[in-house]
Amino acid sequence: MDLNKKFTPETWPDHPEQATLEAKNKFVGFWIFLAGEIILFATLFGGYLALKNKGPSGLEFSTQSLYELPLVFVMTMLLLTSSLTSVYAMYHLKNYNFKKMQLWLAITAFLGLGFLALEVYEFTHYVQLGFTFSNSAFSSAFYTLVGTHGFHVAVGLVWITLLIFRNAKRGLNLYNATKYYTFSLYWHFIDVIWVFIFTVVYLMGVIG
Amino acid sequence: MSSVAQKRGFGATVYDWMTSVDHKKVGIMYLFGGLFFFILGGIEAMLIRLQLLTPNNDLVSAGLFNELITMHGTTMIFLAAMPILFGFMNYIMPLQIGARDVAFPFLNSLGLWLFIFGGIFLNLSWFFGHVPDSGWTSYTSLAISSEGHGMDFYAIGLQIAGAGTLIAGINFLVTIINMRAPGMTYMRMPMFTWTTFVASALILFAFPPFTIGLFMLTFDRMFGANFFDHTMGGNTIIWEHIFWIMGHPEVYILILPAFGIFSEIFSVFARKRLFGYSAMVFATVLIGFLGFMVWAHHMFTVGLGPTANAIFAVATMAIAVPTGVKIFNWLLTIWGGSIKVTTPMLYALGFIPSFVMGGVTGVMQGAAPLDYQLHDSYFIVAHFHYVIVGGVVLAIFAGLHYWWPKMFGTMLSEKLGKVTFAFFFIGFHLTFLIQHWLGFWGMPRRVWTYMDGQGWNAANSISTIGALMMGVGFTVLVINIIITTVKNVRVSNDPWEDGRTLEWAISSPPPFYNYPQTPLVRGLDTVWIEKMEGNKSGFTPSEPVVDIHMPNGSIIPFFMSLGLFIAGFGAMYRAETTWGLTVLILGLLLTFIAMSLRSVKDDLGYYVKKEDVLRDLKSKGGSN
Amino acid sequence: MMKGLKKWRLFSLLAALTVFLAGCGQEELSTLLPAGEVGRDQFNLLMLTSAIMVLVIFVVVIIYVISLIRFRRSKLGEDHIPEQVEGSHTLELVWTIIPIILVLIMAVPSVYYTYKLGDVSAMDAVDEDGNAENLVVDVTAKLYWWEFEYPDLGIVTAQELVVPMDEKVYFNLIAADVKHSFWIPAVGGKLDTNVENVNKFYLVFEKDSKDLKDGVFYGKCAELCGPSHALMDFKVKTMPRAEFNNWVTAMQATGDRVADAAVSQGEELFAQSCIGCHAVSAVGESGAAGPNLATFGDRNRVAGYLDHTEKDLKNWITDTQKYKPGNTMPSFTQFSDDELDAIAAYLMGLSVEK
Amino acid sequence: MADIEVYKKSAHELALSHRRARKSMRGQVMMFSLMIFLTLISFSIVTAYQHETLGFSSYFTIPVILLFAAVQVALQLYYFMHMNEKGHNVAALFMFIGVLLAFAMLLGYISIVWW
Ligand code: HEA
Ligand code: HEA
Ligand SMILES: [Cu+2]
Repeated sequence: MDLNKKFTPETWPDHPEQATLEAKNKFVGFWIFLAGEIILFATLFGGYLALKNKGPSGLEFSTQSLYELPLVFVMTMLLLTSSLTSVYAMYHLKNYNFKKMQLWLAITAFLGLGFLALEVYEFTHYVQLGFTFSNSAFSSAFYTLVGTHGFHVAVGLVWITLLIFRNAKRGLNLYNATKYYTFSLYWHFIDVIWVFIFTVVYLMGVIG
Repeated sequence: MSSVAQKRGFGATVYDWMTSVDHKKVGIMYLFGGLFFFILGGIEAMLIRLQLLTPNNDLVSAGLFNELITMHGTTMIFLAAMPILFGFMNYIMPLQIGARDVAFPFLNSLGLWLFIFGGIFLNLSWFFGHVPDSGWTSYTSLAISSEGHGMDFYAIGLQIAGAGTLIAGINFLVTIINMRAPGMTYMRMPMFTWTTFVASALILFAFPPFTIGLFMLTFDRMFGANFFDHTMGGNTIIWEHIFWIMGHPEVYILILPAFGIFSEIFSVFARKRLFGYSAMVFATVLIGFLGFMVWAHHMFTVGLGPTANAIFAVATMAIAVPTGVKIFNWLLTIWGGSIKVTTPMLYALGFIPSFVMGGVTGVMQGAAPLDYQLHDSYFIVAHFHYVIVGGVVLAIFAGLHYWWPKMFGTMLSEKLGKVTFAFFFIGFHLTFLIQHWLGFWGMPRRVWTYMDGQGWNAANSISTIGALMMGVGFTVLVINIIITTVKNVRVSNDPWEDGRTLEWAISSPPPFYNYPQTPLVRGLDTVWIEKMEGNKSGFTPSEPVVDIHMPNGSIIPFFMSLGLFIAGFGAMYRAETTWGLTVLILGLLLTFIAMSLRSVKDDLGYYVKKEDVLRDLKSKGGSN
Repeated sequence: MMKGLKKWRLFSLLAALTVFLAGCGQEELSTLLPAGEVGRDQFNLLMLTSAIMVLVIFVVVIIYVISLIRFRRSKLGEDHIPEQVEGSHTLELVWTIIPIILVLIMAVPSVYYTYKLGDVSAMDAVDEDGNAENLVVDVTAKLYWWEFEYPDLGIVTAQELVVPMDEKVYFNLIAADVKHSFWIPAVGGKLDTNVENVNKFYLVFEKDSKDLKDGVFYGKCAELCGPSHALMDFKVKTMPRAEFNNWVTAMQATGDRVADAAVSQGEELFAQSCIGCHAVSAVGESGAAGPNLATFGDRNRVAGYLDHTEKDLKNWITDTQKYKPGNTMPSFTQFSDDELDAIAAYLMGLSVEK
Repeated sequence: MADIEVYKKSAHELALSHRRARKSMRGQVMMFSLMIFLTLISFSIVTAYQHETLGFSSYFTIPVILLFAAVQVALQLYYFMHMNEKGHNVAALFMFIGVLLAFAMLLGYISIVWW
């Protein structure tokens, strides 16, 4: 593919993310990868549900005493909103509006960063209470499930930052359009997982 | 090709292979990497059998014996059988669908290096003197309390190799979905391609749980987590579930490609279309699906309760039905055919009775109340070696003989091939048939020795003699390979003369861009169709000769894998040394930098000029 | 002449019989010679499934051999091109339906026996006086030895399980350290001893172990548990109910047995060195660090697998790691030969049966 | 690849495709508000349950919040990730199998094999 090929809004294809064979491969491959991630998280959820509130005799922490919904609510809002902003970015990708796309992606990254900061705050808070990773089977399962999600967020942040800076000079082309598109898929998927985390871990945890 | 490589000097050649993203070279590296580990696992098997030759034997110590069985099982399954099959998939599948490469050549190379570094990591345990010793299943109460770093080698080594496996699986899936040549519909794909597809889908869904399981094990052992420590509220049964959710599909990941290889061989050497092709496809998919629903049949004696046992028992037995469909379709393929007993065909013919015997004992184990007696006895050992050796290993040997001319342009000796078969096949039945009775007679598996006077002596000796015969057979195969390579008699496109699938329509070995022109596929067994219609080359192009786009080689996959390899040691020694943490971080950093380089650099590949392709075509005598 | 022939016939019959019996393994540990209801149920299932499997193999091999004979290229000629058949729906239907039927034939008894063998509802049944109706044994598997507690009878033993015949004996199984699995091949198999929960099942013993070669059934650990997994054997003594009751009474009578330093040198040494881990009274509860030795003199094996002689016993005491690598008993090298003799004599005298 | 056919849209076509994109974007925003709404309800009923204000039982609350979660996920997949558009057959197939297996696995764990 000729990298220097400059497109205009008129020549930009309708589905830039699938315009070349390489792009199609990435597109399909990434979806398949996400299908594998479903099972990965299902295993984590299974482990968490089995070990929820399980610990040595005299376990001091339980889901009900630990979780604080207001914080989780704010985190949820941040992540949900970032999902919308990345939709906006893709909207501009299709319209061949590079600047706006970068802008919306930057906003997405900031929201994600906010989410991650709150999660770090939450974890340190718990640790200060004494609910450490080694505290009980419950704590291990909790940190591993929520932490794996958090790790995904962090990876997404690094990924998008690299993309934004890498392409700042290059502008949009068919080579990097797919990269942006797969990032957005990834980001939505992280949101999907979070929906289950706030429901199954936090909300159901508070119920008991 | 090889003469060019020789002129370039040794270092350059090595670098060329290390950086190669060509699916054929990657496939060959998978193949030889896997064969290397097969020899390791085989030597371990020989030691196991020698230890059990006589009662109260002390050839190896109790601890060493446990290390041997653990490493034998792990090596054979994850580092030998699966990679060798990946080798075939990599080399053959793109050729069969008329593609020029896999969908992600870079990731293909990454998967290879992850496998190699994972395998090396695991086996370095021998040199560190801390070897995994809790069985390949690593049930956690034992794996958690196992001292030293043995189980850490297991957890991290398999984690690295497993990542490679997952990547390879996704890669194959996308290749098959997106890169089929014009006319190659799903229902025209060769059976081996189909089984590759389903096996890859199994990998996609089976390996992520294992990733999590291994992380839990790693965290428990190295980072103070409590998943499996029951005094802290943990639960060891979680591990058993996770392991078998991977473990059972894993055995179908092994056997399905083996089925694919045999399907090809049967129809070629019976000169007959595969009987009931669509039923075969359906059965493959069904086996794959059912494979996920039966994992608890390895846990009948864990105490899950009668309801769970009953459900899983019935589900397990159900797998006999689609597998039976396959067996009978093969039988009907050779029925009414024109059977030529070449070496590959010999293996295929040996496979049918052997695998059926292994399969039916599997169904017996599926009967839960009966499994209460059979579980963890030598009957199990007999069952799974019957399906694995009688199915997978025979398929590997068959595939080696069958595709060797395609991959290396020279034929393995048929005579030596048959000698190998005779030794291996007889040795195999001698080793494992009698083990069914050892199980009935109350001999548990994984025992490092046994007392005299329990009536097991003769049977064990017979078993060991059989194992040694297998060793002889395999040695003949190695000799065969060496002799063939030295003689180096070149062969034509279609040395078996009855080739039916696309790989037989290009030269042996194929040029690095595979097809000068993308082929046009006109039906199942397209080459056969062409040949029957008088087109000797078996090939109809779907496009004029044009410039061919090829990916660039890259050393980055090597360094990404190396980084994880280094980080593994750091993680292992983090707690007890001062340098551990640093090494962990440095290793991860190396991987990360390599990854970033990859994503920041534009890598657009290059073009093979039309003129060069035309010249290649001419120098081959214009055969296609 | 006639006579010679007859003799020869008899001999060959005998030979065939021994081969056949050898094919069934040894009575004290073969699943093919079941000595109780559970094992017999499982054996019947084995026969049923084996018959079906032999049938399946037979059918496959017949088709296979015929096609191999009939359709060789050497017979058909090098140029023969067979008809390229696509398949046959009828045939495919046949070989789908027949296996389904065969599977169903196996599935029904499997499910039935799964529930039957899993039924432990009578375990906690008590009669009017509040006494347990059935014998319950709590089994604790520890690194390379087995502890058997009879909670309703107030006694504990180790390594040798003693049970009455012809009644259901219920088991509670658990492991104290890592996972093991409890298996008496000749009587019925098998249930894991997990670390985190109690598993329950029952067995029925229908044969008097007196008649066996060693006078005991063999029991095995069937789950890899460490270096000495192979040596984690135990033995089972079965006896009629009346004899069992006598045994229980004798066991209960050891309640005041203590190792009295004043009685003999062996007893004194035992009291100094061993009593911390090993009890010599069978009355009490499970949970000791070492096996209860109240019945040591009655046992069949030292450490579960060594011959039951003073020599082996002394070897064991002086170098436990050599005989069972990884076990938790320290080696006692400080004893002189005389002292060892004394301890061995004392231990061999610990008996409830004599 | 080099051989991408570049098609130049006419001004009219361009306007049309922009209009379509805007319309679909409006749909996305709608879906987003629906998601926020569902989240709000979920949090509120759990808070209500927590404070025992409305007498919700957990047998009511848990299924409802799980249902809402499932709806949200479907919205994400079908709208934000465009699974409703064509060319997503393979993606849908694999996601479905993934969800199915995940569901079977969790169901198996929770109902029959987990103690
Ligand atoms: C390639 C590997 C492979 C394959 C293909 C299979 C195939 C099968 N396996 Fe096996 N299995 C293993 C590898 C494999 N297995 C391994 C490695 C272990 C042990 C792991 C460990 O513990 O270390 C194991 C253990 C194992 C167990 C656990 C035993 C225990 O530990 O207690 C069970 C129990 O149900 C089982 C069942 C089956 C069944 C029902 C099949 C079926 O797929 C077989 C189907 C095939 C046929 C039945 C033959 C052809 C059919 C016909 C001709 C039709 C007519 C037939 C009938 C109607 C019966 N296997
Ligand atoms: C792909 C899987 C695979 C393969 C191919 C094999 C192959 C063999 N296996 Fe095994 N095996 C397992 C997977 C496999 N195995 C697993 C999973 C276990 C369970 C482990 C556990 O309990 O945790 C097991 C366990 C196992 C046991 C039971 C151990 C125990 O429970 O105590 C035994 C015992 O007989 C055994 C024997 C053999 C033998 C004789 C072979 C033979 O077929 C090997 C044939 C190989 C050769 C013949 C190559 C030999 C090489 C040479 C002789 C050197 C020559 C070198 C040159 C010429 C350069 N294996
Ligand atoms: Cu299985």
